[in-house]
Amino acid sequence: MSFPNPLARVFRPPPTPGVLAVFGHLDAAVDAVIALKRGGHQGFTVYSPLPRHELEHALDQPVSPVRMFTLIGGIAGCSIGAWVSLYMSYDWPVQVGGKTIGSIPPYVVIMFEMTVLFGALTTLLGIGFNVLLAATHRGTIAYDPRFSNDKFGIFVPVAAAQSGPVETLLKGCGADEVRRA
Amino acid sequence: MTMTPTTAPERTTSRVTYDVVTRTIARTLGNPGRGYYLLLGTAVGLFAFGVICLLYLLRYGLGMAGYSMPTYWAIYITCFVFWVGIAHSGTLISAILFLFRSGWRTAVYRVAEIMTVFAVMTAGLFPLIHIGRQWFFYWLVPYPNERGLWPNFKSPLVWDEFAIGTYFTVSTCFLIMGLIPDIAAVRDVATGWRRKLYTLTAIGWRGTNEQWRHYRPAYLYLAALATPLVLSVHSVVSWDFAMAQVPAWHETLFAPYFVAGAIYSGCAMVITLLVPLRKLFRLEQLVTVHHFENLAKLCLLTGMIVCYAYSIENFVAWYGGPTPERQAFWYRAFGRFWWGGWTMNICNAFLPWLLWFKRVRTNITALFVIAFFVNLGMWMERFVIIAVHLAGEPFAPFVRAGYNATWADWGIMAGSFGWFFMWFLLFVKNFPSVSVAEVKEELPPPRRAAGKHA
Amino acid sequence: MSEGMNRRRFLSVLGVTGGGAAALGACGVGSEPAQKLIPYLIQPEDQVPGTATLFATTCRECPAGCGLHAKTREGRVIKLEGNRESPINHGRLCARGQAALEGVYNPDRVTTPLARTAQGTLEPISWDNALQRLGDHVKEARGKGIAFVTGHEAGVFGELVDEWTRGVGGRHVAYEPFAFEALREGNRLAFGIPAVPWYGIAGASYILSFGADFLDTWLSPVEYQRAFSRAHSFDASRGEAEAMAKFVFVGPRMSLTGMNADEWIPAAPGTEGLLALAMAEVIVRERLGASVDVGPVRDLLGRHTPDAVAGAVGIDAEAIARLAREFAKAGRGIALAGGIPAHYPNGAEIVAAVNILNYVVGAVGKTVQFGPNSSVDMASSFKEMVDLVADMQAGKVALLLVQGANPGHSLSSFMQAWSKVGFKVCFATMLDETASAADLVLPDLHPLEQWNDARPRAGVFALQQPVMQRVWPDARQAGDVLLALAGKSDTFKDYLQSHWRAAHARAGHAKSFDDVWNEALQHGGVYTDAGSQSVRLAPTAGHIMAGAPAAPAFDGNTGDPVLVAFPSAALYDGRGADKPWLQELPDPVSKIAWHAWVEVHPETAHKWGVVDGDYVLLTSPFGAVRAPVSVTPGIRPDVVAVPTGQGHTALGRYAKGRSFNAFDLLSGAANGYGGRTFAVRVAVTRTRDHRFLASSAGDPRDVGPGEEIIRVLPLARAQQLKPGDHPFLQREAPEYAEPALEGWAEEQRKKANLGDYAGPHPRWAMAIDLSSCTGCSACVTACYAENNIATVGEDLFVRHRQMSWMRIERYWRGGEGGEPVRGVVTPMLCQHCEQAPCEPVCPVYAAYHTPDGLNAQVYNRCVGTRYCANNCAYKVRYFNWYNFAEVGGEHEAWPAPLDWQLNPDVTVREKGVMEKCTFCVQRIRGAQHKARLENRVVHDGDITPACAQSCPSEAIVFGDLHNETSRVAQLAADPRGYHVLQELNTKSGITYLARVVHGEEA
Amino acid sequence: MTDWSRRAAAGIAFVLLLAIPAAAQTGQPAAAVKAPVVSDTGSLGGPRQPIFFRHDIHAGEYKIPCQYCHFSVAIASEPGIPSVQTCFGCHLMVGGSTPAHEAEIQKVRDAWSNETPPAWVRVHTLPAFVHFPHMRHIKALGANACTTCHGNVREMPQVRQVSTLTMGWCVSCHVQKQVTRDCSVCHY
Repeated sequence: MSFPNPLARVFRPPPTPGVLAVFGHLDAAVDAVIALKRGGHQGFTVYSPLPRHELEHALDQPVSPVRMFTLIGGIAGCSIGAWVSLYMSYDWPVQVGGKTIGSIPPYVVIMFEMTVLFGALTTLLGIGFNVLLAATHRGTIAYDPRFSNDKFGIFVPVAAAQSGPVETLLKGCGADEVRRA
Repeated sequence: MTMTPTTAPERTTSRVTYDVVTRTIARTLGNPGRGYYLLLGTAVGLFAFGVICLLYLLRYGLGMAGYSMPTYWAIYITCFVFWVGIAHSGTLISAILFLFRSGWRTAVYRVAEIMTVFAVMTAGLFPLIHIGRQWFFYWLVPYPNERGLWPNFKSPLVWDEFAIGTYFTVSTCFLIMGLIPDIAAVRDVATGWRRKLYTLTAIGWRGTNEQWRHYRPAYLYLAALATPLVLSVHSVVSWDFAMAQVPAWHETLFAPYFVAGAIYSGCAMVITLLVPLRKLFRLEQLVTVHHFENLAKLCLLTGMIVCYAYSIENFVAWYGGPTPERQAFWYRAFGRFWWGGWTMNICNAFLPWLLWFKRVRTNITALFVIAFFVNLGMWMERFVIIAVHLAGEPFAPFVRAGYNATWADWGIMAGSFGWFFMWFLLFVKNFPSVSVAEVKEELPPPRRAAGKHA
Repeated sequence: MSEGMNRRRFLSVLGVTGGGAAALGACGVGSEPAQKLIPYLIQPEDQVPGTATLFATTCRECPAGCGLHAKTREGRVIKLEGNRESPINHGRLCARGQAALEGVYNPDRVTTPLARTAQGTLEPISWDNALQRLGDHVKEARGKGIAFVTGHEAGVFGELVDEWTRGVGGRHVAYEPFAFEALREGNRLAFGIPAVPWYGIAGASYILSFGADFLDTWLSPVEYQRAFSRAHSFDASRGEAEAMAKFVFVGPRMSLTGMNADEWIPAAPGTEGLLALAMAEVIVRERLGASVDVGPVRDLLGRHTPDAVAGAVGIDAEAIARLAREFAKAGRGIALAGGIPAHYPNGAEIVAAVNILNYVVGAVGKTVQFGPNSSVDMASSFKEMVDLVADMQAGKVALLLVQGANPGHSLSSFMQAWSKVGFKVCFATMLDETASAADLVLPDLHPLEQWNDARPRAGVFALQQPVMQRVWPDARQAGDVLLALAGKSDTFKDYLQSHWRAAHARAGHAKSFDDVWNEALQHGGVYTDAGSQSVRLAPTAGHIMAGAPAAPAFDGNTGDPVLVAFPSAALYDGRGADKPWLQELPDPVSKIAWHAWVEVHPETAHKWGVVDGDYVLLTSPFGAVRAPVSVTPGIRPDVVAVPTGQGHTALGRYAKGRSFNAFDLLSGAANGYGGRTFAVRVAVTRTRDHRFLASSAGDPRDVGPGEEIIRVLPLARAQQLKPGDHPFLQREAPEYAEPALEGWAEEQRKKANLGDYAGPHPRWAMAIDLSSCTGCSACVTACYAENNIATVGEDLFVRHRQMSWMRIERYWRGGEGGEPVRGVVTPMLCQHCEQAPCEPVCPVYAAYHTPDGLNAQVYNRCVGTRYCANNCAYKVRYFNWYNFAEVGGEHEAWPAPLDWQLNPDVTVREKGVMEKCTFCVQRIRGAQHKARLENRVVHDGDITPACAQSCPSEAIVFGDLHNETSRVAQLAADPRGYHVLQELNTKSGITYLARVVHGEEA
Repeated sequence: MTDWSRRAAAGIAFVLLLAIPAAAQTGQPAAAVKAPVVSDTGSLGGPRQPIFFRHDIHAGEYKIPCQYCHFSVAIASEPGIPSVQTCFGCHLMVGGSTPAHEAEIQKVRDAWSNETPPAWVRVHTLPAFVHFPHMRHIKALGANACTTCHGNVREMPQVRQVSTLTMGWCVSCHVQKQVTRDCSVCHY
């Protein structure tokens, strides 16, 4: 699935050199993360088959901006719902059952549904956008299929020259294997 | 309403490791054997028959169905409400229980969600089928047109359209969200065309800390949005009836009554689907009796609410109701369609009492049977509320008349079951029907020093 | 139109379903506008395209001879309405009269001459050939016996036939299955005058009917119903005593007429005469009546005291005495004898006895006048027909001509003798039983295409003119053919005119004949008053009812129930059976359409173990039929009743092969007074079979008495009501809350008055007086005719899928615990609610509220969710389950040329859309256009919906509620007024005025 | 002066004579236009009619008011299609000035003598569920308002549909003129 297009940079960024460590044990991976941070390493990537709070604590990353997307989407949806129902009622006024032309109570349903709809869609938008953004910063990095199964992994972007100390550090934390990529 | 301590799975599935989980679930994507294809064939056959009936309906008109004055709504709307109801447990289990952090959901929520999406898909067809000029269904959608006409937002049917549309979209998003990490997991163990498929559908998931960082809150927000949605959708559906002045429809009780009923039937359907699926895909290790018991408890709770709703509406009709209201409920119990009324009472209000007993809750065969009858009963409940109370027509006694369904009714209803199971079976065969990542969350992570908790 | 149809057909053949239909749906399937425009060669000066032209003519559906206005558009007659100037029907018209339209356009009409071939089939031949054959047969049949059978002909055509038959030495029999021999004979017995007098029901203060169904079929139903409602509808302004006449009905079965009675006396069959005599006896004995010479009947009355007859009649003497006193005290009473009793073996005596009652009470000369006699006595007696049949049997008839009659259906012996006749010729519009067996069939013109005249009663000369080009150019009027046979060159029109010219000369008019003629054409005839003649009892009156008072002996073995065959209100003797409107018109009493039934009393049904729809085998000495049971309280337990009119073996697609023919059970022999007996004892055996009755009513077990629909006031209570009273007004909210609620409602209204709704508008509304409405159902057919309502056929009717916008609801009340049985009726149609429940639920605004207060249904916007119908508490919305306009479709409602009757002002609805009463919005818009062109406002009375227009009892009033001076506004304020299901706060636009009944706490 | 042109002239005079009362009733018709000589009828818009009736000659050049032929447009919902008699009334004398015209006019005369009216192809069609009362629109917009919907027929050798006649088109005019938009005015 290689399609030449301007977005290629986004979808398949240039490869980044570095060191990839595979951990069979969660606590080993956690220790490695802590050690790396202490060693002043930035922008290393941690693979895990499932979200683990231990890792999150160790990494303690900033809060995801996705929630802003959700919030804005929700508000937008609500107002669109209100506008649609009210505008369309007054655009061609038609009396039914002696009710007022634009009556709010029934339209609350519309507003609510639109809130949820837009909220959900913008949330998806948010996650996609952010993940993609992160990927472009990171570039293409090494990966191991086992990371989606039962292994944890850490990739540290370093030039081949300075990779030695990193490898020893990772080994020291108990990586099952460490290889250069 | 946390059903069980989160350590429970560790107790019940102690020998299960991450690897076992991945392998077990990956195996479900292999050849499931003749039984599966038999089921699939039946489903497709039913669907085809339904399509033929539908073509007749379109060509000759709704007269092919059994409608007759004053029963203007019948089987099709019954099926609509039935399927929407089925669709409810899915999002309930995946969203509400997620917010409640009840761990047992992880093993079953995927099946529930798949069921949800396809059930809504099925339900959505019926309003289109049952209208007189099906080819103009899009007039209900507010799109700018040359005539300058808009739909009537005061009509519960338009609310319905919005509610169902939203629910379908959101529950689909929810399903896909949950699927992505799992597809990635099976991608990495799959081969051949499946690998290609999963590579494509996993849209580059690798479980990096960045991805998880955005994924988890997003999932949470979706759950937060989906939770009121679940409660709203069937409320809106119930208002299709409650907003009308037909006696036995015009009840403030309807929204909670219908939501409870929906979850009730939904859970029953989950059990109905999970029991054979568990056998078919040999998921005994992941989906245990413990999960069924919790589903049963959910059934019990909602069943009790339904039971309460029945008794209250009858009581109110007797106690405060104006004559037509009383007439309507008398007609339900002793009128021409008494059998319908009693079927729903027995299956929905009396049967769940069995679930008070742990021996029943933990007996899968018993659960399967009860679930089946609950499904039957819930279908009948909708039929009674819709067709029977219309036939009973308390306001205009002169037109009170019977109702006889025709082959077109049954054919299209059968078709809807075929349609649902066709998609369901195809999906569970080709995508992880149990969440890989989340089941793992319930397992003790591998540690160097076993037993030492981080 | 045809083009569109063909395309649609093609598409559906291609199997294009939704999509194809969509394309067509969008352009109004059913009546697509013509794609070719064919102009006139010469523009008829009396026609403006898009505007209706009225022609005055005369109705020939029954002997009453009502005046018609035929409404034509672009040269096609599209609706029949009453002629306001006619002294018979005063602009009103019954269902049968309106359905004459479907006689002209019937798809099964005879279009060319047909001749019997050697193989015995009927094959088309040319007119020359046909006339040739006919001429030859007339020649050779001279002297060997020639007979001409027509229907009742009270006009010039009858005279022509007489003349012709005289010329060829034949005889003319005017055959009516329901002739009135008994009336003629009864009057001869009583007064020595064999005539049918004029009955002034309108002026009566006490109406006593001995079986005379003057609201269903008797003599002149429309005239009598109008008169009846004048006398019997409640009108406080007439003062205490006169407010409302009392109506007592005596008869074995509660007919439509009986249903409207304040008191129903189910006397034993055949004892009505005894009852009448006993009442007369009381009146004479107590000197309550007029001072008249009762010499001739003194000892007759002496023999018939209440005590003497009570046993035979089956009601106690006190009741008889009470009736007699009421009757006499009422002052202007009238007693009528007819219907079934007049067809008993002793029918003539019953009529005579009732005449005596009239005489002693002093009604004769007042409410009963001889002079303006009805012309029904111009029909031959049944005896003449029987004699003819005998001659046919004996081979004494070489040539038989039949026109306008169908003895083949009503008289089986006639068809048995048929084969003995040398040559049989039928002038026919339809291939009925008689015509389809003829040797030569000549396509006749339908009365609406004919020149002719009629004399409904002395002094009334009604003209009949063609109201449109003949539908089938190859058809010829029987009159023309006869004249041609006689070798005359002139047409029947000339013949007619010559007669009128002669009459004109005799009368010695001031005006020239042409003026008179043209005026007659305009006004539908010449209307004069015939003076009344005074009569006195004839000696023969004393000799009736010899022997001990007892019921007459009926054929069949004693002990069996007596079966009475009554003329169906819709199909009459069967001549209406070929008209879908009449077939689909629910019988006013049984509410059954499309098939015949046998009425059984609940007790009897229980005894026999039968329920609605069970088939029973009815065996009389003369024949047997299988009939589905309809259980009804309105009949004596020892009597069963069947309607005539069904069971045709021919007469086109709508009539053929429907249930059974009641005539098969009846004797073919003439009785004492030369009439036919319509009562016979039958053996009843239950069969295994069952069917669902095609009834517009729901399941009787569920229907109930309909108290919340029809309100009834006892007379005393109604008279106490003052203007401003509202006995039926229900308060949902307490007094003190009213202002608040009103304010809130006002606020709502303000908020809703945007766009078209701003400013003053009319509020169209209707008032229906249930004390006038008899349930005759003329309005139902009027609605079908005006609004292009599809007839759905028997199968769909059984499934309650009929689309009758206007339905007549009939509820039974009483019956249990000895309390009297009463049938109450009300028209039920869209109430055009101000706060209509059906509107807000429509997702596409197809059901919405117009500025002028109509509850509109936009067919082309409707997607057919049917939510509106669910939410309508009155259940007056109807759904198009199929495409009833599909040419060649299974459910096609208007097979050509029946589609010519469609009203071009009303959309033909497509499958899958909801439809309902529109208050005849097309007429409202028409009136508004007219007013606008004349730069004026619409006046009260400019708009009359079809139902109101046809209503013979003038029970329906339509108008603008916002105009205080309008009649409807005044009626809406009437104390008797109420809204159905008012508690739902729908603010319905129809005000019903409660029915009022004599005595009874109601 | 040829025999034909004389007859044509006589015809014109006759037509105008007839037109005067109608003209009086409809107000002053629009300025005269010279109808073009149509050589290639294939290029004209609108459907081909059985007789090549030239509105541009009759209504345009000779200023015959619309209502002379469409006689009921001001009093009825239908505009009225002229009967063959109406055509023949003039074409009894008017025989046409060119061979082409003669040929077409001959068709009219044949139609009259054979009593076979021409089957005009319908140009403006509304679905059956729409009721369009012509007289109300003439009343409101005046006798020369035909062009509002039908375009300037006076300049059309062959009539073609110029307006969409869709609901939106009707409604836009109703909105602009601030007259009713109520559905049941047209749909019943």
